[in-house]
Amino acid sequence: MSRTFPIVVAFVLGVFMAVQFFIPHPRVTGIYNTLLDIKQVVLGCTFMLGVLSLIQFHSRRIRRRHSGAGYSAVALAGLAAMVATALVWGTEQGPYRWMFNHVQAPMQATMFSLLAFFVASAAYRAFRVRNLDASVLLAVGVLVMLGRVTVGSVVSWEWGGETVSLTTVSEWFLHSVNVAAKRGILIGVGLGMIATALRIIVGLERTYLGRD
Amino acid sequence: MSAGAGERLARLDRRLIFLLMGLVVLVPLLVPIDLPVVVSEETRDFYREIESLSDGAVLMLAVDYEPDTMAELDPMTLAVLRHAFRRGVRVVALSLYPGAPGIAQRLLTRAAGEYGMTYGEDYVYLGYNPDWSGTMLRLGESIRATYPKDQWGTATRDLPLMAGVDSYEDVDLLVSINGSKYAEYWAAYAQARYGQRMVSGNTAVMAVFIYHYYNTGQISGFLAGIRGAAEYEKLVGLPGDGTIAMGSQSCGHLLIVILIVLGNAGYLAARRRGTGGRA
Amino acid sequence: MQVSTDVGIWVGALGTLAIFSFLYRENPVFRLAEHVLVGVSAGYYLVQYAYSGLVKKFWYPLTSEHNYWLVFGGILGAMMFLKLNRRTRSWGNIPVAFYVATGAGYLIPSVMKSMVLLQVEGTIQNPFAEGRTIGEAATVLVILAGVVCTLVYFYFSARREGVVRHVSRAGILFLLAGFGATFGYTVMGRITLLIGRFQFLLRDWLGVGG
Amino acid sequence: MAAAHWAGPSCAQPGDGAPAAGAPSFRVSVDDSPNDNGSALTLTWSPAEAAAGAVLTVLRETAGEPGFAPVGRVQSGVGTFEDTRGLARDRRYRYRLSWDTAEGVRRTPATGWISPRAQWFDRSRLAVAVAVPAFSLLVLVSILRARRGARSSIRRIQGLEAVDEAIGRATEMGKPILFSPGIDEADQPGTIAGLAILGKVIERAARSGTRTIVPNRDPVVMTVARAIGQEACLVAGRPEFYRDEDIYYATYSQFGYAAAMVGTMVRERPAVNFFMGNFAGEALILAETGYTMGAMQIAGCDADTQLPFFITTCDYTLIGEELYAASAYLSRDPVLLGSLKGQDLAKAILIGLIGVGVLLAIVGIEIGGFLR
Repeated sequence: MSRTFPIVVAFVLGVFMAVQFFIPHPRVTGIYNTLLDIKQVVLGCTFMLGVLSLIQFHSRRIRRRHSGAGYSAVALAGLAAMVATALVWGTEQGPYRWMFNHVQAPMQATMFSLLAFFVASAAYRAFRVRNLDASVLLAVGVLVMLGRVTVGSVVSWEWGGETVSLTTVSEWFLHSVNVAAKRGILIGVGLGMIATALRIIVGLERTYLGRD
Repeated sequence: MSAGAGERLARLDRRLIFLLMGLVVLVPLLVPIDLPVVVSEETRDFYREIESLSDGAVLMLAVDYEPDTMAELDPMTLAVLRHAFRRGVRVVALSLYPGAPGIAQRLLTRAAGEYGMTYGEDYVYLGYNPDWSGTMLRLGESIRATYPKDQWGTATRDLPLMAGVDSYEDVDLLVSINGSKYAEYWAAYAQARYGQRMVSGNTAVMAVFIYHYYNTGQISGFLAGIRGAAEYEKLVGLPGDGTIAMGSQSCGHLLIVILIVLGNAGYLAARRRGTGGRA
Repeated sequence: MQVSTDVGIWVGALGTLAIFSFLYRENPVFRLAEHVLVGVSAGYYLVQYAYSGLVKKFWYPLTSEHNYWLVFGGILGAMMFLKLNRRTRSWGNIPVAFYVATGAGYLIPSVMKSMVLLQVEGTIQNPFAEGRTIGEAATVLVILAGVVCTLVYFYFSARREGVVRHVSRAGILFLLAGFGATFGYTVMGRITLLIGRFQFLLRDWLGVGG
Repeated sequence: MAAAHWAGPSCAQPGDGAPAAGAPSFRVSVDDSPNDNGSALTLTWSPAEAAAGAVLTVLRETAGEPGFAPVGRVQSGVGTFEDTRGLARDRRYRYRLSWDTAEGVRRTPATGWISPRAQWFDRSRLAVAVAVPAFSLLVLVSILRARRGARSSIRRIQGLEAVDEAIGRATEMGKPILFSPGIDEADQPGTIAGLAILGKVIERAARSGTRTIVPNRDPVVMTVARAIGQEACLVAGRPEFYRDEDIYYATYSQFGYAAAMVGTMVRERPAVNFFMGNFAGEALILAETGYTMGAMQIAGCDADTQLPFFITTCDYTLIGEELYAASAYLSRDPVLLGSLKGQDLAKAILIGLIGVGVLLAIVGIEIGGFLR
């Protein structure tokens, strides 16, 4: 029962959600809207589950006096502080908002900005004329890179009576070769996604349920 | 070039690269370089879509990004808000990222202050809603049911602006400012399903993927990264952070190209020696 | 130069520098920043989801709009916790099935339309249509050839022999050219992120520059 | 063109003073808007006959309520107007249009009474309605055939050949494996595909006694990953090897998650990093850090945005649909192989469709519109 029931649930809901796409009638859209609302409530609950795991993970480290126990204590303190301040002062002002603006936001943004450095070192290392494949990557990469900045629109020449610049050539690549590759990937991924979703609905894909 | 030097050029310490990168981005911020801005077609289309909205039209602005992409997207959001408020367009803002409300509030308050706009009448902020894909679809049925309350806990039905606005049908233009695949999903859900007209402002990395939606007309115009923001700022006539950033951009790009050239020169020199003189 | 006296700006600046220190090497300051970020952000999202999912979308519509269907949401959400115990774990699969299957269901037609059919439609174009310049015709032909070659590359059940081998080879070159374009295009965005952080340090913290 | 001259306001006869005056006006018809939920009515008129250049006011009367009231304005040349304002399926409505001329306000005669209707099928989605069942059938039939023993080969996928080598390397070095199932939610197929690979990796690693660490960004994905890990250890014959603490939730924050991942890489020094699922901006941070730590890296990603970064920094990369083919490849499960065969057939059909479509387009027959 506990094994087949989820499969039945998946089938009924999956088929309904797929079919409702074609039915504008309010009787159907009503059910559909209710299901979406219910899904949002479920999602809200799952976050507690994640945080429980986080607490377990770090408190175990502290209990076992793991070498990173002090850091784990910091992580738990941060978590507790956010929840406590939100409960006392609310989320729109007070320490909760302050911590978001002055602790979380700058660090998240800085983490992301590391990419400016990494993109330089990755390009330096990977863009070598090793073979045809690597050279294609290199040539188009450099061309587009130059085309995206002011230098690209300044470097220009006459071709067939028209002014062509690095920017126009790089835009041509973006509009043609790039579109073709992306479209090929998109169609393939789309079919892969639909096939996976289909297997889930008919109960042939049970990875997400584990075994028992 | 001696092979030893070639070897060294081909294997620069990554920390040296990091240092150089930091410097070429930093210096132009201290000593600004004035560079011309050439407006691209997709930016012009983006501008045209908002410019064609009449006084009192409704623009739905999805502020779909978190602090990590603020540098690239804030200039766009701000320019869109200024452009809209200047034309008397009403703005219904919302977010599908939980980290977005702080950003949206800050920018809305700032732009509304500049143009003397009233909350609830000229603009509203509905806040964050979980389940992004479900929300995109649900908005097509009823905005008020999707967002029973706005960000500040006021019932949506009590907001004067929302009295006549309850689904995509009442929205003249959807603007999604995002640093993720959300523009593509807005196109799939709001545009393909409900026929909502839309434009998007994207980080440079995501913009590559918008081209084919732009080609098929699903997205009517878009801004690509900070350069798109600078172009749009030029069209709107309000130069901001997008314009300032272009100097560092150019230097950073040149550095990477120079690094690639050096790396290849070193690589070829080392290989020539390694393979006994074959080029 | 007017260094900020705002505690918040200082905290943000120190956090920024702590993360940047990772570029040199991993160190205790970065490690501290990492754990602060993990803890604070987990708390932030917990509160956001609890508020929007449980208060805004559950409690409020349930009590003031009497939308009793949402009780099912509450029950399913609570059942998620059965996942924590080994004996009850399988009952926790019901909300997971609900969650995954509703997503899978509405994804099928939407993806079929936007990722498959519209992309195919966009590819079917007459390269020699009236009024096209040579450049435009070339673009159409390149897209056409590229899409077909890439699709052949993704053909899994054929052995790569003869024509298929060559076409699929062309496919991978198209993919690589596309990746090169993405890479080159992305650099701009990445540098922008750094500009944002530097502007924060310079303008907001140290009070230098415009 | 002649009609346009005829319909100009200059040809209009003077009004007779009654409110409905303004003839010769033009005929307006009203119909239920197709393919909707019964909340719209569409008015149409011939722009050629209508008052050229005039702005028309659309007036509506609801049965049982007094008089006509304006519901919208439209240029006469548009020829159509869709009324979507507060219509109910159980009420009846009728319309007329009015416009200003030098001689005063003119109006068309009222239309007949009508109620909006809701449809049970949206015909504008016919193409999808054909494509979805057709593709489903193709996939399901291929699965059935594969289950009955139809042989199906699968081309080599380099990145997957390397999985065993990678696990062997970790075992040899006595170091753990780090696996990220991406940053997307559990209902996204890319995540499911990544999790299917996770099962195979844990199973093989458990056999040789190697730990697999799985930090998660999404809590539902974490619970699913735990169930999968437990099962994989069971299949490997080492149920005692499974530990909840190796599969944990880091944080939902994208870059908080990235920080936790690179922190783990630096401290645990995994021999192999797997990145399988949907990734965004953090991809290069993860892969570049892994590269500097000297780990072997295998990535699989369905987000074309991040593929360039994985390709330049990882040893092997599964591109787009290859991620979905991976579990079939690793398990040789007939269901998955059959499904893959179905996807391949669909691609062949699409290539054929594109070919025929372009040839037809060249001779002037457009079929693209049918796909909308």
